[in-house]
Amino acid sequence: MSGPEVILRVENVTKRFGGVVALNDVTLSVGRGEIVGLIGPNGSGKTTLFNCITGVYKPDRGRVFFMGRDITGLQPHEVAKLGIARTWQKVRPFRNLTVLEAVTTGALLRTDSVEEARKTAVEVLELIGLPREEWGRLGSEITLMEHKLVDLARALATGPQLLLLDEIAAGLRPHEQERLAEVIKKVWSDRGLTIVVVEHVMRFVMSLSKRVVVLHEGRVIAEGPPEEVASNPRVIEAYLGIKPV
Amino acid sequence: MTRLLELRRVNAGYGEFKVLHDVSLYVDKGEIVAVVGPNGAGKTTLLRTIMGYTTLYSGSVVFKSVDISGKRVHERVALGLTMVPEGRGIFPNLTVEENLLAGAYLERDKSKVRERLELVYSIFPRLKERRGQLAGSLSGGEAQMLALGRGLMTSPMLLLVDEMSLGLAPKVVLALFDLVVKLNKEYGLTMLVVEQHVKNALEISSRGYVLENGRVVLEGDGRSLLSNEMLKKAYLIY
Amino acid sequence: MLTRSTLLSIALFQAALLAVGFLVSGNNYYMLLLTQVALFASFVAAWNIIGGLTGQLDLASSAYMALGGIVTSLLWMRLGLPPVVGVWAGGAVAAGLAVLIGIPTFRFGVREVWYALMTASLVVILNNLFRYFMGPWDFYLPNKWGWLYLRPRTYFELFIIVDVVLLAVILVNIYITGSKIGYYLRNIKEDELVSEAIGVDTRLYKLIALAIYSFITGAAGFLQVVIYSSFSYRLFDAGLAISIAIMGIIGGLGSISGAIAAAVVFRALGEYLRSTLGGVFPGLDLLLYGVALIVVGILKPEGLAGLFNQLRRWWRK
Amino acid sequence: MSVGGVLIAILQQVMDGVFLGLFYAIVASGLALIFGVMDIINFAHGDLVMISAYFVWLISTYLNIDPLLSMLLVLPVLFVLGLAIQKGLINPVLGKEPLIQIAVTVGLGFVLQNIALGYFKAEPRGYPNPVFSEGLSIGPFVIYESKVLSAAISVLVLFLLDQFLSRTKLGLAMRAVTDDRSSAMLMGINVGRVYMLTFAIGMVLVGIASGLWMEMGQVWPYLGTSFSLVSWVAVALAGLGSIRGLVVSAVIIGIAESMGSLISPSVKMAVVYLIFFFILWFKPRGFFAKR
Amino acid sequence: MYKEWVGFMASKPSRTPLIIAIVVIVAIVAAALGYYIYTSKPGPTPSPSPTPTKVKIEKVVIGVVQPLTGPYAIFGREAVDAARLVVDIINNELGGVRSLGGAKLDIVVEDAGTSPESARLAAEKLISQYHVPIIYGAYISRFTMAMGTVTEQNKVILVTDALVDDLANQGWMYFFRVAPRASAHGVSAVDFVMDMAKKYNVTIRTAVIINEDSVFGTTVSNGAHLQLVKYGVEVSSHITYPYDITDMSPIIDQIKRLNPDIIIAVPYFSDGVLFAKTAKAAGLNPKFIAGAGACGFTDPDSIKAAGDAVLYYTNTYSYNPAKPTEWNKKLVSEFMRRYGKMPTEAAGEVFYSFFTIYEALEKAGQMFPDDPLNPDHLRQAFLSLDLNESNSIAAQLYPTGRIKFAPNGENLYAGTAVLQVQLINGTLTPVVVWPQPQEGVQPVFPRPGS
Ligand SMILES: Nc1ncnc2c1ncn2[C@@H]1O[C@H](COP(=O)(O)OP(=O)(O)OP(=O)(O)O)[C@@H](O)[C@H]1O
Ligand SMILES: Nc1ncnc2c1ncn2[C@@H]1O[C@H](COP(=O)(O)OP(=O)(O)OP(=O)(O)O)[C@@H](O)[C@H]1O
Ligand SMILES: CC(C)C[C@H](N)C(=O)O
Ligand SMILES: [Mg+2]
Ligand SMILES: [Mg+2]
Repeated sequence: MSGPEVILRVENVTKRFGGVVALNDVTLSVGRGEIVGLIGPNGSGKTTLFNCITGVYKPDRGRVFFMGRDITGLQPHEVAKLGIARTWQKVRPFRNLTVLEAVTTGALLRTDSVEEARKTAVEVLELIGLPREEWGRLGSEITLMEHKLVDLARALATGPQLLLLDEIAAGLRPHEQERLAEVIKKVWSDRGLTIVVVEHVMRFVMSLSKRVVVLHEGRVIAEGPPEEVASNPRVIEAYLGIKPV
Repeated sequence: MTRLLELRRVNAGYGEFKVLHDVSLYVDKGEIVAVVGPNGAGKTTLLRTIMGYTTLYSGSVVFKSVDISGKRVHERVALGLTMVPEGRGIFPNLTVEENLLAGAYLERDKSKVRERLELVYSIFPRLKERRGQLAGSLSGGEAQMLALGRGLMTSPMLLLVDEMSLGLAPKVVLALFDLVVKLNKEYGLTMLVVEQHVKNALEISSRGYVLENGRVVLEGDGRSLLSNEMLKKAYLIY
Repeated sequence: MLTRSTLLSIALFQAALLAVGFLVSGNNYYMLLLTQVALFASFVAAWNIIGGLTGQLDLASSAYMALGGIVTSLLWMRLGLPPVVGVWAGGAVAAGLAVLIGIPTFRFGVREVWYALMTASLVVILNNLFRYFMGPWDFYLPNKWGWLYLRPRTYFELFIIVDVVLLAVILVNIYITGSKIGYYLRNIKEDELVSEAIGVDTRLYKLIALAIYSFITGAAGFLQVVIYSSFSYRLFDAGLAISIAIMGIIGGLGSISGAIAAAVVFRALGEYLRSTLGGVFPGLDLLLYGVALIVVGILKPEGLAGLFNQLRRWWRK
Repeated sequence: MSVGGVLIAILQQVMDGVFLGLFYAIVASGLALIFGVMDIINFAHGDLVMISAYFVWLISTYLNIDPLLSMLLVLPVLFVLGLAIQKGLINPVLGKEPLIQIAVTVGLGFVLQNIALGYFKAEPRGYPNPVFSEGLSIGPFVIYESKVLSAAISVLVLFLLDQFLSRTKLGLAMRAVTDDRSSAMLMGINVGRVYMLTFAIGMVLVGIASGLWMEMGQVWPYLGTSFSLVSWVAVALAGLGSIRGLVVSAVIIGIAESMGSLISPSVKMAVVYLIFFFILWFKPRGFFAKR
Repeated sequence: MYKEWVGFMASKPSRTPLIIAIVVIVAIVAAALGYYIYTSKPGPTPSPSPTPTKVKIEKVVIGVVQPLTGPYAIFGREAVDAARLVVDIINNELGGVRSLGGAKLDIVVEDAGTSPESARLAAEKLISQYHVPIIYGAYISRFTMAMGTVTEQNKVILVTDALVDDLANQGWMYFFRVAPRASAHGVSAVDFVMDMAKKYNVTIRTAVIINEDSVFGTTVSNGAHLQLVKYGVEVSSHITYPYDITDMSPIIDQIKRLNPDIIIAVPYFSDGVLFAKTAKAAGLNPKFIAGAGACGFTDPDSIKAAGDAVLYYTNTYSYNPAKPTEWNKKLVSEFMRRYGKMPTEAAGEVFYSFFTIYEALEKAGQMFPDDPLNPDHLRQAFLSLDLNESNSIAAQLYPTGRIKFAPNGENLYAGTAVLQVQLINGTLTPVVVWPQPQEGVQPVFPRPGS
């Protein structure tokens, strides 16, 4: 790939679960500073791809490179330390930590001082716009959707280079999504992040990303600028149903 | 039309933490009713209150003219009420098919169970492909389909769905709305849905409620809500 | 200011403990009991690090205690190393074993009940192995007394030693809780996968918690030997390990004050029941103890810490 | 000893181990069911076996009938007792921290042990002449009637249990409840009733195990401690809720224990638990774990 | 609390060490102060009931520490029952300790619990709270060992019913044991078997020893092992196992393959029954099976549980319930009347130990009328005893009929009886067969059909 420096490269990655081939020889690259949309029908392998990149799963075949370094098979915490952060599609709620504590823990990746980490956490929470009165709440008292925002904050607090967002906007009202998109753009430009967004809400994906990759049954079936992909007949057939508004 | 469900000045919440304030609403037989509102407004709490999961401080929940406020969850289900929960609540260690069969737990007639199973499989062919897989390993969208399918297996008179189209591919969402209309028309299924696709939801609903901070701030029939300027602005209905 | 209040409560606790110590210093029975209670509380407080903070159901407390105690004693008896030095080695051996077992255990992701059962089995394994190699005999500590051997002549002095240990364990607990380790441990308790994804080396941190806990337990183990004046393979006692863990939970997971309160209350209650009822209605004491466990477990599952919080809230009102 | 002698020794020990293992399987089955369905960490399991064994003994000596017969009379009692324990003690701690459950069940264990101690005294009690008390010598081998019997009953009961769980609606409901309690309610499953039934059925399994035990041994207030940990290990090795796995893992334990006896019966449990360690390291969730 | 600490750590890190230091210093100062106060006041030597001269002693309180809970409770509870009986007899029929002006005996019972720790606490409590001059207990050797350090330090007489040899080798001054020590049990069992073999002309070449693996079981079996070696019998295997074993078949099968002439077994209780039942099922039938200190073979309750599986098994006994002396008959029948069962060893040991204490008190009253309960006086009284069946009740109750203490507190004339389970009038009954068979009884040797 020409153009900007490649920060993430997935090469011929295959992942099987029993008989199910979740990823089938997937190859793709992400340039530094990009926001890439990753879309595809349910079960097409998007989350699995994230899991393979972040070390939750080890690919059966293929390699993953991050900033030129082969990270295939590294432990998730090693991957995180290198600078890849993620959010979770299936919300993994915490119960006995407060919002602030949870985010602070994320920030402790880059510092040993709790105090410093807390400052970072406060910054990130303010940036995301989670109201202050929520910060002291325990995980068991906030809604499932709010967890997603905390998840995002926590990921950001780890000070990543690459951020993988798995359906972060699902379940939010349209105007909340709009606001979230603004936040993400702001973080992206402020910190020079690279972001991969998985989302079924087309407006959200389209408004964020300059480039969209489409997965279908574990393969990349289309790639390109949003409008182009959206009018690709294969994508419409497999995924969109009709052209999005 | 007969009144199927009615909430009268309901105050409810979790332990000491009150979430719903004086909420009244009703659902008539054959209706599709939508509930919309921002995050944390209490939509989930509302549905959970109808099912009997929360603490009810005052007010009453009436289903088929029976006050069910004191009834336990499974008793409410036996009366013909069920919910597709937020976060899906599928049984991760059961196979897809076992999940669906669990949905038909109260049905004694085996042939009816088969029939419904076929119906669900025809709606979500993906589930049929995955019928032997443990539900815990499904993708997000597949799990959502399973949760909906399982709700249908219960064959309720009134189905409550929380975040119905959450995580589903656009194509599936479109199909789903068609399906809901179809189920409503052909099988007379009454539904109360919490939905983030406000526009689509209101379009297919006969009526809608807007919930904010645990209170009903707006209610009306689908069309009129859709054209409500305030709502348009707040919820970005395009 | 809150911090100062916590410090104040530690100081108060210390003062109260010492005061009780003086009051009963004339009565060997109470003195010995007080010492046993304080030592037990130290074990519970050490357990809090792995169980309360990290959420690992560790049931091997007595294994580390026994190992440390026996190693210290043997170093003394065989090599003449005075226990003041020996306890560090005892702690180190206990921690070494814990880590040795912890590495594969955490590496392969053994968790929850499985971890609990493995640790419970560890006690039995060590019990059997020591039984095999040292026979059923009790080995008596040499007839030497003095601070050098952590074996003073009076119960009061022994109590002071135990009290210092208890204070140290409390401070370690508090230090960890407020530090990065504490944050990580609590996060691990919530969700290991998420912790990994935000860069927590979960295995490493679990090992750290395990090492600290087993080191303290192992080092303090010698004091248990001192109280018995002898050691044998029976020090590896699965029942004791379970009751230490139970005290941790009854106290309210992660709450150090609760853990200590539980240890004190239940240990003293147990002894009270044994000594008042044991001779009259045999078994009634343990029966009541069982009932107490059930009642606390059912009615106050957040433990004594929950009760404390409630009281505090009520006080503030 | 000659090579043949060694071979015979090993064969005999393996055989003993298999029988022992199958007996352990039935002892652990109640625990497996209760843990599998309700996710309750029950540390009083052995003590429940103990209490039940006392019931068997009482009836056996009172009516002077074989323990296996009195076991049948005891089962309904245990069923009811199971309902009561579930309602009173287990229900309040469902879904709580595992250690809370441990605390409560250890408490229950203490209570049971000391009730037994107070009521039956500490002397071991046994039925002197059970019907199946003979042994069969085949060549150099010995086969014990009571063990063959307990193995056969164990296999049969476990087979039925497995079928019950995988084939029947109630079995499905039980598994659903394990997975997600609040969703199960949405299927119209009366979760409370399923739990009570589960515990009661678990107690019936306990009753069967205790009947088989009384055919071979005696009961005393602390009998439970001999069974608790080993039952747990069997269940853990098997992996959650897998009855077939339970049989396999219990047999492994039985063989390990029997072979360990050759080294020294005093350390046989160390052999068992060491094997448990190694297996868990490589199969952290047990042999047949689904999760 | 957690948050408080975060705040503390985060906002004022520099002060942490300071404050901790202050707390530590306060604690240390307080401790030092306390220690000073503590040591500067008169030493807290808890004197055993100071008995000023000429003051009449109303009663003598004897502390009894026995395991009343836990796996050994069976023995402890019987011992306590027996102690109550003996004390009543001494007080009511003998009129108390005559040389002390008819002072009554009283007992305070403490549960030894389930660990040495609690046994030790129990002893401390008896001494601190009740100032007892004498403690009896605690059946389990390790518990007794823990108690011994306490009684020794406080100069309280410890009369024990724990049998392990080591107890007498601690150099304790105030320690006495009437009962036969553990290794004597093992020796007796072997002596008995070899005695019989000679009498009935049976050759014995090989033996297997099997014992539960406690200190007691091991000591007994070691005694037997050495004695077998002395007789030139080959010990083909010496197997140990935990007392709470639930499956004997691997062991029995092993023994069967070894096919020894005799088995010397030192089981605990239920394992003894399990052994007998399994051996029977396996058709294990050596020439003889002799128990040593094996409660599980001959106790009435185990016979009830084992049925005819234990027929012809023998056991060495610290006590001879069939001893045909007047006082023994009386105690056995009184015990049966009160508690509805035969006294076993635990009770028997109490019988003769308590009467020995009684004799010692009488002696102390005669020797030191001014201060009879002084520990050193008591000790001398114990050491001066020389009891036989004609001059004492205690000796009438003791298997060998003689009691005299060596300086280490061990009874010089310790010995056991051997009981055998025989079928008498259709019921399985333990009868004494050795050293002298009881009236109308003959030992059965070797096992019929072997
Ligand atoms: N652990 C697993 N075991 C078995 N099959 C799995 C596992 N994880 C994922 N799968 C299967 O792999 C396929 C890809 O799943 P994945 O979660 O990556 O999909 P996705 O693209 O994220 O879908 P969605 O948009 O619905 O979240 C699915 O069909 C799923 O059922
Ligand atoms: N278990 C609980 N305990 C205490 N408070 C809770 C609990 N669950 C939810 N809440 C609180 O109740 C309020 C309403 O939550 P609810 O889940 O009903 O909102 P919602 O409208 O469904 O939001 P979302 O769109 O995020 O799902 C929130 O403020 C939340 O913090
Ligand atoms: C259990 C008994 C056999 C114990 C024995 N009396 C001992 O001295 O330890
Ligand atoms: Mg996904
Ligand atoms: Mg919601």
